[in-house]
Amino acid sequence: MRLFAAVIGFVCFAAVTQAASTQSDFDAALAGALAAEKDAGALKNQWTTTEQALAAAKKAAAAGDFDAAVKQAKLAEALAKASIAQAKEQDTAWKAGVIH
Amino acid sequence: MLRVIAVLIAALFFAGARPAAAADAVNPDADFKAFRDYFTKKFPKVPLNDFVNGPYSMDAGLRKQWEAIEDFPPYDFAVDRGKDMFATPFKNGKTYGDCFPNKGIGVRQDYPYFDLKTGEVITLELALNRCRETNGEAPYSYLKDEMASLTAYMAFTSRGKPFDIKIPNDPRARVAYENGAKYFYSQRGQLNFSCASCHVQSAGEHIRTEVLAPALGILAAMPIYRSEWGGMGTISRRFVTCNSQVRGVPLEPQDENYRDVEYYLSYMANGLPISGPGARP
Amino acid sequence: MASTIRVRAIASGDVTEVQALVQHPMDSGFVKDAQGNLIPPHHIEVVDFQHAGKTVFTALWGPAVAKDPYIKFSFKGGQKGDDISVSWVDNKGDSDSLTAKIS
Amino acid sequence: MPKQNRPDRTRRLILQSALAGLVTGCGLAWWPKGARAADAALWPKDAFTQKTEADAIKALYGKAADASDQVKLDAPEIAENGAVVPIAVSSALPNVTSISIMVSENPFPLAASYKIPPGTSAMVANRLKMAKTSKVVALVESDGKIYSATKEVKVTVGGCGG
Repeated sequence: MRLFAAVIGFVCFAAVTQAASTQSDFDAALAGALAAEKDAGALKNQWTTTEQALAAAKKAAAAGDFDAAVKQAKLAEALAKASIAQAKEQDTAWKAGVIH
Repeated sequence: MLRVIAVLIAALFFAGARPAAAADAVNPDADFKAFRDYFTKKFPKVPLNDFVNGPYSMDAGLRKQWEAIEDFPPYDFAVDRGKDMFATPFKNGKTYGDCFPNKGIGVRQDYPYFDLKTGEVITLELALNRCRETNGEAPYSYLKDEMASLTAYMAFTSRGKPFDIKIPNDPRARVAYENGAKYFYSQRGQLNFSCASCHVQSAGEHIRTEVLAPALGILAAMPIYRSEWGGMGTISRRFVTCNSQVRGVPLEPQDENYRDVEYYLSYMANGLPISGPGARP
Repeated sequence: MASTIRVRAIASGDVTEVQALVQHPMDSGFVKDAQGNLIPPHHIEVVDFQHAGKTVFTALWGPAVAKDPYIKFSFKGGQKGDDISVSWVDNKGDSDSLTAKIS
Repeated sequence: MPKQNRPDRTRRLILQSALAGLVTGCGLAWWPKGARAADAALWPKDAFTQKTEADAIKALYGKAADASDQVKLDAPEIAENGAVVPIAVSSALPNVTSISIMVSENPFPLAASYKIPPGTSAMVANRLKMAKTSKVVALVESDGKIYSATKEVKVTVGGCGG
């Protein structure tokens, strides 16, 4: 649980960082996000919010707004990583919730 | 941002609200007893067999509206359609009944079962589509429409029969059961809720006007006509909806994990009567 | 095609209780589809119930009647075995009818 | 009240539905000679398209309604879902010729109106959609006068959403 809270904290942090960006910044950010989301998919633990951020990133990039696109792609990557951390934590932590 | 913080708070809240924990291996018999004890102690006024009526077993105002709707329930159309479908042969002359014990009548309570030949959990919905494919027909969507009509009819012919789910003495069956329990208790989605967060720890509590259904017997009323959906939905639809509501990307209907969680929940409901099809808010 | 109408009419003494359920979308005209376009209103306007050649009940419905609408009423004079006829017409001119026996 | 146990209820449901099957099974596809089919011309379009309850009552009856404890309105305190709210109206008033139901906060308040010929009981049950928390008004026409009863029904899951 603590680990998970820390990851969530990271998501908060990641969401507020941003800088002026280009197409190649976006390509790199998107590649990172897609790789993380693919890993989450292998664990069958994707989040709908990751998918939404990815869609928003692509939409912003298509409109030429690379600042927004990079920001959304980074958010997607952070969310995907949080979902991976959740899956890994729950792999054993679920037992704590079982009714005994 | 606010959303993320809300999730953090929710996560901490649920960490504190869990029942007493123990990390022992899964034991179906002990699980069954503990699960039942938990709900009967939490809701001492609800008769055991009434748990299959979900939210209506624990809220008088909702129950009255439900009884008014049960006077002439909207799922009647699905039951009749399912009956017609059962009576209509496939192109090869076979029928649904040919794929099931007792021609498919009054057998709902035996599903899902663990198939020792293929080493997997077979749900009623999966069995129906496999029946179609075996007979050269295209499978149906698992979520509603035809599939819900078929299961509505099969549940209707099984009303009152107690769930009779068996875990054969085979390590693969044990693995499927444990995987089902794992899926049920694992927190998922950005909201970081497990199935149990809502239907065990918070069962009986209100979310807006809805009352969260207790996990005990929750599948007995399936398929259901949900006012929120404006139509029928299957067990597959229920699982898919649950996952999206906590902001998790749902799995494919009849994914192994969904079948295993259905196996786990149905085993927990052993002895409780089939009440489907049902009507829900 | 199966009828869109279900009727259950039960005589008890000299009173017959009638319940009916009609399969109909009853689109209000205020709900949007997946593409964000308003779904135009599509609802039953009139339901007529007849017994022994006489209208015993008329329902006039707006778009605020729930999907797959339900109605219950009762009238005097029906006997077990009598016919009860139901017919509806909607705002697009679609209609259906059914005659059932009082039980 | 919720004391029924499931087996009893189950039997009741099976019985009812078997009966329904019987009744509809006996249903005939033909329409009896001489019987009129539902006539769309009966639909009071003007009343159903008024935006306020007062205007709808006026369009429907040409006069205002008086509150009366002789009108019984059965509606839930809290609707389980605004898409399907069971509402019943009955009255012991004499010579009732119609019953109507308004949902004040709906875009068009008039939801349903029922004609009650002589010999038909002054009782109706139906299921309505409610967009949000609203007053529900039952109107009963008796001896040419209009009587009403009002109840507030809370809705948090509106019947207008998808």
